Amino acid sequence: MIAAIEVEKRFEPKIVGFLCRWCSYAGADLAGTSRIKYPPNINAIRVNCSGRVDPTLVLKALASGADGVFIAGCHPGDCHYTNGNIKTLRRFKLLQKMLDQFGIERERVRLEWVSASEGERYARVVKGMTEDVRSLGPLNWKRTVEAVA
Amino acid sequence: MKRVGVFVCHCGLNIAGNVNIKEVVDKAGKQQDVVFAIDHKYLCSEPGQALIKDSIRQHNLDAIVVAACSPAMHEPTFKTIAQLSGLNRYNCEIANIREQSSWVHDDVGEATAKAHITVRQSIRKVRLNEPLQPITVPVTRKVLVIGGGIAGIRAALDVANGGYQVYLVEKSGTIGGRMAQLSETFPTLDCSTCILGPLMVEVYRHPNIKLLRLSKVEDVKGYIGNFKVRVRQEPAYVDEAKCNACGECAKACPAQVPNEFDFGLTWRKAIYTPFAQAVPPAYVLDAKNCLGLLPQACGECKKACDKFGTSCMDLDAWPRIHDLEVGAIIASTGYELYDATKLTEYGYGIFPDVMTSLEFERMLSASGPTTGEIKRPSDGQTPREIVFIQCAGQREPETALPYCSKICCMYTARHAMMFRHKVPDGQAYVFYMDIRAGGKGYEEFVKRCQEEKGLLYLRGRVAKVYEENGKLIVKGVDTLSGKTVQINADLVVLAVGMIPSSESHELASKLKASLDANGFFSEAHPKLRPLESPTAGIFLAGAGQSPKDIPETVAQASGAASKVLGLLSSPTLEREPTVAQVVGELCSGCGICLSLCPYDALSLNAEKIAEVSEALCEGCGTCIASCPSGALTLRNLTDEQMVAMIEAIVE
Amino acid sequence: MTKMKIAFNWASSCGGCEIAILELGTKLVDLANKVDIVFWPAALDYKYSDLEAMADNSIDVAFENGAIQNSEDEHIAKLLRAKSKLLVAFGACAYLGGIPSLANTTNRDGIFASSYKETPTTVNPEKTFPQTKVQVREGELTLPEFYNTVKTLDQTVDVDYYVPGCPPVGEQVSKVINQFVDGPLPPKGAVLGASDKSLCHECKRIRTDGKITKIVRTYQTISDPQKCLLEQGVICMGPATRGGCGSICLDANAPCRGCYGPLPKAIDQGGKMLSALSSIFDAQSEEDIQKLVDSVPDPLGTFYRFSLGRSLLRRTKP
Amino acid sequence: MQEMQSYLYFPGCSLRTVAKDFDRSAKACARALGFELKEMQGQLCCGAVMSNVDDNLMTKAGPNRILARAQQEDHTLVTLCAGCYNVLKRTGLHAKLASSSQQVINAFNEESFNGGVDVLHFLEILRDRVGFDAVGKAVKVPLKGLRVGAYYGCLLLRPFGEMKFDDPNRPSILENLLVRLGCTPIDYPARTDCCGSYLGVSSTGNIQPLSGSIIRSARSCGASLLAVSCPLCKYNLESSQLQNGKGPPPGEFLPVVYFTQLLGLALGLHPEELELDPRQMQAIREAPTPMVQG
Repeated sequence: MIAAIEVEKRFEPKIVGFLCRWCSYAGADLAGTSRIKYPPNINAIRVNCSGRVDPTLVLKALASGADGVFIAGCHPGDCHYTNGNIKTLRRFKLLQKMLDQFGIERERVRLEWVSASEGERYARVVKGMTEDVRSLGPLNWKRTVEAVA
Repeated sequence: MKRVGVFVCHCGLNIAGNVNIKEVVDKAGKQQDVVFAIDHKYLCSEPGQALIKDSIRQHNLDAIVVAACSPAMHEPTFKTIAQLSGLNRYNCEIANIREQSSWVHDDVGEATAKAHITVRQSIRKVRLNEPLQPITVPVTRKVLVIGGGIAGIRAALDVANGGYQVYLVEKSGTIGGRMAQLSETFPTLDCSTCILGPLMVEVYRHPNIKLLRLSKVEDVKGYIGNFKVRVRQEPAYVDEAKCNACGECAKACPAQVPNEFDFGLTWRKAIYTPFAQAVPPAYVLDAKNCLGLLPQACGECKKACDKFGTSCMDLDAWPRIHDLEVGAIIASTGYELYDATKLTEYGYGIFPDVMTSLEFERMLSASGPTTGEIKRPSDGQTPREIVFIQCAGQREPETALPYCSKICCMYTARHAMMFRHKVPDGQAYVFYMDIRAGGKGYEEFVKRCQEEKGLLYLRGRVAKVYEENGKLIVKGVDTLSGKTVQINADLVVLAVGMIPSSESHELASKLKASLDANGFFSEAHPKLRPLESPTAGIFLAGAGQSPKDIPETVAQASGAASKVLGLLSSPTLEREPTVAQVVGELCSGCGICLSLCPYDALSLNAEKIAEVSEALCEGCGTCIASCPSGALTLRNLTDEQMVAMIEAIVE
Repeated sequence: MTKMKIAFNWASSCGGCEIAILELGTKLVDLANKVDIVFWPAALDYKYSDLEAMADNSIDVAFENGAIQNSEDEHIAKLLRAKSKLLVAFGACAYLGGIPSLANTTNRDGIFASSYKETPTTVNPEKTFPQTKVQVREGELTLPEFYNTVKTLDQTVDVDYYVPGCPPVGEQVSKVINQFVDGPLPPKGAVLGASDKSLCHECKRIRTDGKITKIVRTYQTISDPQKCLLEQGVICMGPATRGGCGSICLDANAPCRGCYGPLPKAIDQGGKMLSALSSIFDAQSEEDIQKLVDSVPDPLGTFYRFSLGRSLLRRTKP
Repeated sequence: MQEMQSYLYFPGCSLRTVAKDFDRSAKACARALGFELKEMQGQLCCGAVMSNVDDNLMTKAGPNRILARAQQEDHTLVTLCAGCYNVLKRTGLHAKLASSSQQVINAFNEESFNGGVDVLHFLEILRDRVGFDAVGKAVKVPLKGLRVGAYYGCLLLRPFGEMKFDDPNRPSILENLLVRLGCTPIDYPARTDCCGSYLGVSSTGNIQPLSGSIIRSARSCGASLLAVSCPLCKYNLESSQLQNGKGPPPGEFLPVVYFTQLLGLALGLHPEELELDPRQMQAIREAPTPMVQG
């Protein structure tokens, strides 16, 4: 029974994160100053606005071996650049539809709104996404392509 | 090919305590183009900065990566030291291994591994950074102050005295704000209006201050140094300049309206002046409660004004739009009280003799509904037994406000003392959780009250208040004696918490200034930049940023003002050059980017090639993401660099 | 002076690229004065044995069109590479995978199933499927092995130059061949016979920076030949596609499908087009955005019609 | 006719023993209102309020089992006893959080319970599913003029953050029901005071100041009857009125009934079916305008 509770060596997903500087990166920093713990699987790239995140870069990350991609921006209406996050949403929605066709699970590519005051939420979202991707297992796209050559 | 140096900070044990510094340094040293890597206990310290400086010289580095706290903390510090050491400041990158590594992961191995990747990322990026020069833009040397409470008044005066034009926007008919409603102030028991009044007049007379009452900020465009603000001013229907406040109009007005200044404890007319010392000293017609303007139904006020007064009224007045250009904005929007009817255990709104502290404040005031006498709203009798409940709906994350409003301990003590002075044979009880009297003379003041005769402090909370044959039964607990107590009171006063002004959310999104979890304006940094919003050019003063008392508010207002004066002291301002850029030979003029720019910084030139106006571009990068030919790029955050960082993470 | 030796070959392609060369018509005769065509199975009777017989590097320039979809394609590609000084990926299929690489949305079994079983026009009661080997009375018959994933030429062998287009347009073809004859040649890996700017640059239609309020398919509308097709809701790959084709599709009031491939600095043609298109959606709320997204039929097939083989992801997850 | 709507139901220990009347009257009312309380399989002790402690997971095993089993049958579970309601509802919420301690509990129970069953109180069924107005329409014998004091106690309402059942300080759900039955609900301050809970069993002496003051408060406000939804409250409120076992003169005794019993009367059910004892019936009949037969 105890064995059922213990967790054995797990797969650790590699997730590329794009955090907008004004809300989500600040939120992540707040999680830090508040010492809220979360899994280390997401490494963040700081961008001024989630609107900088070109879907091509998401594809690039997946193709180069990421198990997931995490994009976070300000809540709609709070964007530092008026509505950059809405443009992100437009691109993301269409990308999602196309990734479905590629057979890449939706849990692997996520867009979340995290404000500068939501350190706790940031930690929760990261935890959730890490667990989701973990349970999906590795994506390892290069091998996927070669496997069916 | 660059010579990159990597500097890893211990930050005492903040980083070193949970990250294996040696490992991070060693691995960084093995990265391509890295010629030097070293660690230090405190890189931000003088010796730490000296280390960076010397190493740059010794190893003639032409780019550095500083692995330390979040760039939000010390990026400017380290960029400056890089510059002082002869590097271009944009050849310095920060790797955040504290807030996003050592502080958030339990396992040293995990935190170290992540820190290494973060450093690797920054190395890959800095290798591709290009040297940049800041962009210089002119500064509009005018200031907008939003909110005419004590914070706005102090800030406006300080900036105006500094010699710059100030627009002071106030939503109501007069400046003065909450402080004007107060009777006395702690701990000196100064008469509030006596110390506020003169300041209000000074604002009114100041040549550098343009006061816009009945006004609201409608739209904010632009950026630090160059904001374009649209303000909508509702008509007062009274010419401020001409009105001599004779009051004939109000005498003639047939419409009775509950007076919000006294929280409905008194009546006013539809045309009124909020209080005697109101500034501007002119009447206001409140169109909502007027019997009718369009079409004119009554017009008695105007008749009276033309007959006895200065004929200063124009009932056909229209709202005015002011388009202002300012270089800086000070948000001093103040506070409101938490809705006490939500605190059902106290029965506010059900029992007339349960009131909020601000209502009690008005009752204490000589200009208030009872001209300073303390009377029960229900029957006008003088209360003998009075109960003050501190922390009403505060420090209660589950049901009401999670935070402490900071000032209630003090004003409650003052209220209790004033009650004892006005009702010598009365008995006052104060329920408190603990006394927070940090401040000059505060503790002494509270002690004085606690030692007053007929004034009993009870440490504990009140469970419920209910009415039983004419008395308010207050059931609570005294945690010192460990007994439940019941007091049959005549009057109950709730120290309800402060919440940010109801407009602040709307205003914040116009200013693009972020709010904290409780709706107060966030500061750029709680310790290092408490007077500014994270959004450049927006400054903060008063209770709109967090609950605070008058001295603190005034201090913050003057502080914000001096920040603004510093900003305006030079006619130009340097902006980050990390903006969008077009590679002409790649652009096909497809025009996809044009409609995306929130700042209209993009246009097509004669050759059908896109152009970026660097003065307008804020560097958000949304145009870059949309450019199908890769002709648009963001300085020092190019696609090439993004890809390099992505690969640094996944490899 | 000895004439330059050139070769043409086709792998998995429709043959359109061969027609593009034949379209040179009389120019071919002038060409014959400058070059010797030493191998061209589609036009003249050459056998693979002829190619095998040639000495290594004996061909000056070989033009290979078509994608690599089976063992025969691969074998000949390698052979041609060995025999030629310069190998040119000619046309969208060799360069980008082209239409054949849309097969990467499925695999061999999927393709066999639809071609030899499912399509309504198929009559195959014996359920016969292609075999690499089969014994008959006369002996053993073989077929090339059919691959699961279509590759571009340069994913198979080293390629020196690329010529985009499905097919490459006539005057570009002669220009390119002349470039090889007369020089000078750009550095290895260059794309020849195309512009470095997108089709929009040579497009004569008028674009106000209008946004996309709806998506329509070509059969659902008669579009205004003066106006930008995107603004009319027709998905035109022009912004994300090299020019140089002379915008012949647009002149026929048909949208660009993207056959000239990605722009020099674009990481991925499909991704770039997806971003450009969605960026100018005229929608603010999540609901409105979703509506527009739903109205985009088959994003993968639309944005990667010609370039899936060379895209970042290259194929779908099986 | 179409099959009768039925709700999965957990009575709990008291309703099997000291509070049979609560159980029976509720089932009768349900039938009269056109639905059925269907008892769940494999009932256990809910662990009473002991299960709400967070420092001893073992106490949570029981309620988790109950909900895990209920989950097999339906996605809502109805309770009557305020205690069971409090425990089970909070157990469900705890499970939804999927915390590490929940994993331990599940592992111990060898179940995988994730809070997939909503715990509802009978009152919530009446208010949100049947609708109080519909109940009002079904009333055959309005209890005209019957001055009833609704007594809530604590378990229905607190902790508010989790129960979200009604305003913890000024609840109204019982009053809203009583009005529909024709009663005159009495507002009295002690409606939500503590009855003394288990002290009623362990140290009866402490019950007087607690339950006693509730009775006094209700009577002083003119209640001729108390309506409750918790067997323990009922026990305390009644025993506090008995001096050393013997009852006081009938006049002074303030009878305590379950709200379901009043509901039953109003719906025209027979007092015996509702297990109302003579003293309670007397109090009801002696109300200003008695209109109840039997």
